Amino acid sequence: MAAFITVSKRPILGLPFLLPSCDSVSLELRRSQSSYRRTKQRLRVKPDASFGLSSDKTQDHIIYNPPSSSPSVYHTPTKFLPSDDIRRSLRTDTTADHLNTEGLPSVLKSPLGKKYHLGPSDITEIRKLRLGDPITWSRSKLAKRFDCSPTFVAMVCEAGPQKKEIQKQVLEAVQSRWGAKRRMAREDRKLRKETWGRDE
Amino acid sequence: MFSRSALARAFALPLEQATRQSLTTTTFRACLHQASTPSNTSSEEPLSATPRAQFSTPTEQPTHPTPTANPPVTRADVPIAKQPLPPTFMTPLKVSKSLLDTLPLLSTQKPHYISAHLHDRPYLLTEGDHLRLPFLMPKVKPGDVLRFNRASILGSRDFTLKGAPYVDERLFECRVRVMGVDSEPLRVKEKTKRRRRHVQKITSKHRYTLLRVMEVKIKTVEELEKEGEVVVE
Amino acid sequence: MPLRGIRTVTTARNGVGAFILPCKRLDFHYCDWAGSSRGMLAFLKHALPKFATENPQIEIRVSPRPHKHPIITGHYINGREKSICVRNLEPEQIFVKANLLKEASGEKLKRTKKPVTSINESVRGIWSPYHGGLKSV
Amino acid sequence: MKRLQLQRWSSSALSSRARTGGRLQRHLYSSNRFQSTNPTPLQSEADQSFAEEPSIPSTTTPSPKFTKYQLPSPPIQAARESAKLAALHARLYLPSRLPLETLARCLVDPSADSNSQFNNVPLAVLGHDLLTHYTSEHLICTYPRLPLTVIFAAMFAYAGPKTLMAMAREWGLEHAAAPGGEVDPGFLQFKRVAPGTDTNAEPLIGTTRPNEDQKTWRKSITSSVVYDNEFGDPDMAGVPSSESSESAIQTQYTEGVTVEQASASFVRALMGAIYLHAGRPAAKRFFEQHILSRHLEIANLFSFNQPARDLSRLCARENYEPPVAKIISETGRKSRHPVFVVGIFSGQDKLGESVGASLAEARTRAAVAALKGWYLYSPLNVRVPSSMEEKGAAPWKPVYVDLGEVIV
Repeated sequence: MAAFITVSKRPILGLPFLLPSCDSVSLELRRSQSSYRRTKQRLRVKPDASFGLSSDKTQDHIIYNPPSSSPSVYHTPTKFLPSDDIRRSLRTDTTADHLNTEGLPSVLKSPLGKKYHLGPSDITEIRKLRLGDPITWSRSKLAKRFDCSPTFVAMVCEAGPQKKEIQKQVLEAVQSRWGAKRRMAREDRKLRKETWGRDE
Repeated sequence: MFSRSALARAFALPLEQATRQSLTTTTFRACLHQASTPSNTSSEEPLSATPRAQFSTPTEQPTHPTPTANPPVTRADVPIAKQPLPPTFMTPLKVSKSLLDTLPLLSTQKPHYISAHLHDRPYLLTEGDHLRLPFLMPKVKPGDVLRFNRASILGSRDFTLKGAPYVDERLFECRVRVMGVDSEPLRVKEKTKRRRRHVQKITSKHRYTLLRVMEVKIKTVEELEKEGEVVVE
Repeated sequence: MPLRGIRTVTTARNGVGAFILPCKRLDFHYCDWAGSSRGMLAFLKHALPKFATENPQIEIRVSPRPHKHPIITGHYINGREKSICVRNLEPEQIFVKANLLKEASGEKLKRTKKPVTSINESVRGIWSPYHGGLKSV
Repeated sequence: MKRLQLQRWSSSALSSRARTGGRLQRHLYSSNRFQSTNPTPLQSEADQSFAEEPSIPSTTTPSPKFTKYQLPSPPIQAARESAKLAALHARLYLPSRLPLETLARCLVDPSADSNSQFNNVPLAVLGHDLLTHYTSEHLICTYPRLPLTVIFAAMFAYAGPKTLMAMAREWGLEHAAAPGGEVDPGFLQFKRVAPGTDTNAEPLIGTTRPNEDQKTWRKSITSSVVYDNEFGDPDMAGVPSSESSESAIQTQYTEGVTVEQASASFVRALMGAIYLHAGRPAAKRFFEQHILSRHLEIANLFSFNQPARDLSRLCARENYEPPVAKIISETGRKSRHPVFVVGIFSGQDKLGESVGASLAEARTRAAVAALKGWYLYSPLNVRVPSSMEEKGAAPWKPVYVDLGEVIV
């Protein structure tokens, strides 16, 4: 679908101060003009040319002009449409965004690769170590030794009750040193995080 | 204005494409259909405000005798673009092939908006919007249903149906309901003349019609086929 | 619980489905003795029955208000009310005033500049500089 | 203090209780009533019998003068004389087959009149079932993938008591200060709760859930399908009536109800009355025009806890490639106001996209957008099963049924 090639009403040559390399002498020789308003006016983004009247068309016609805005949740991604939905076939060619997904950087620093290399014997080993000597074998140490993530260690086993008690006391000791400002800032951060899931 | 029920039926029919071509430079007049049939008691249609003027699909209209026999009442002081035009459907709707191909893309993508024109003024509307016209619409009562039949743009998120300059009214349906009459607070303008110790106070208090958009719908290809459209290049 | 539903209330859109006339009650007050009520008395005797039958959705109350000017008060579904003093008016003028109260929305009079108010989400979204084709200024 | 204490000059002239004040008022009083849409409605035989059935007096009637003040709710004859009632009937465009007497009965809450032959409980039960049936079928057919908690929330938004109270207010319904036989039947008759009563602390007894006394037990969402009502609240109604629950309900009624409960029961009773008098199509139309036409932004009902985990489970269930978050564009990474646009991709396809002030926020929001994209799928040309009840309906095509929500 052809979006119309826009012909700007003002050619760029009419805006000498917007050109990168401009002949300053010729500008100084010109009559002075109050330029702030004009500059603002010319820098203002004009409405898309597809919204103007197209004089070459004599019939009603449909154009494809996706908006410059973040996508709406009410428009189901094509991958999520059921196979018998008619929109799946309609959306094939024209409306696919040609985004080069390969070149985009990932959010996470290290690529997320799951290895699934630990067996049941390893897991019993982890449990035994953690229950036996929780001070030495912390989550990070276990993770390093078994080459897995600390989250996986937490999923597999729980710390013993004494270790939990110690950890609780440490946390209380740390929190007791917080003042009102830090406490409030922490609470605010927590509340802000909750709004992410509500998409506010 | 055209009067009442006799003409209402004939004028419910929008203007045809052929005359549109010739009239492009001269007449494009917004049609404000309102037929004030006497409000009968709603015995057959309870649970709803009696729609006193409601036109559904225009093709269901019978073959009216000669719509051109009723020339539009033109007034010299009103610009030609703002005058209403009795629509005439002598020929079926003509749509281009490309429009038919892309119409499913537009009609399956909801919601829709419409840039409806009334007295040559555009209003960007979606379903459920509240519209306060900048004038008092005559001869309407609260509860009436009007159909807007002049639009320059209809669209969804990604697609836009553009008219040249107006979309044929058989391609869409936009209905609004009259909610009542509102007025602005009293305005007082103080006028003074020189060397005259007198202040003249001019007051004005305009009244406006309130509308509510009931539906904005773009017809699908199947509905157009049912109404008998003609595909042209 | 991984996902919770948030409880809200739907917003009314009077007129989209059913239409409820905003004016729910009209009070007519008159005085038997005073001369400023003469037009009101004539209106109540002759025009009010017809007005009432034409507008069955409005409750009509008539009551005396001795030694005062006649007034009409409209009560609206948003809880507000509007009063108009109709002293020394002719029955036809009172009819116009009653019609005005009938058609009013009940809202406080405000000067608005935008004709359209919408509670819908924007169809094409809110413009953002990070989306769409970049424009070369 | 009952409605006897009227506003001084605005007693309803058209009602029978009007004091004969001036000449004009007498004149009006002697003339016909103009406020009823149809003073003699065309009633079928069945309707008449229905309307007259409750009028069988249970007690002896010595004289109407005395009984009027002794009755707990307005007598049936008063319905014809109330201007308020007739105006309400006309304002809602109710069918003329629905008589004013039934409308008056809809306005009597059980807290005002505990006799179920005169109050709106039977109608409200029917109306509540109809409302929730139509709402749930609309929600499930329009958004077949909605998770259950969101369906509960949407049901509450469409047909919950708060919405019904708002509707009753928008219909111009007024409340009686206290119920009684002498009150205009156009008012909503209910007994108010005493001031200072804690409305939230309700004793949850007599619900259908077993082991209801165990407050600390976890209540799963699946069990709420079975035991709870249509809004996900503890169900009080479905219990087989026993001695204790009966007495509990009785005490609840004598204690009074809130405006919200009374208004909601009125709207439900009206729905049931329309169904009984005018039939199923009229009830369906009433529902569509008054409830379905209201505005609800259904995407705002979701509250995710761990959207990224849910999304990866979803992709694993549907055999998609695992989702990967990638930065589409960004600005001001080292500044005070960074903006990141992060998209979630599964293979080559973009599932969701969002903007955030940190990478974690943008990623979470993008996952929420992707999940909403999944859950808010809506098929084209939605039809509900009850549309088959119309005459000349097209043959039924099965609607889309989803596997269900993601279980983590």
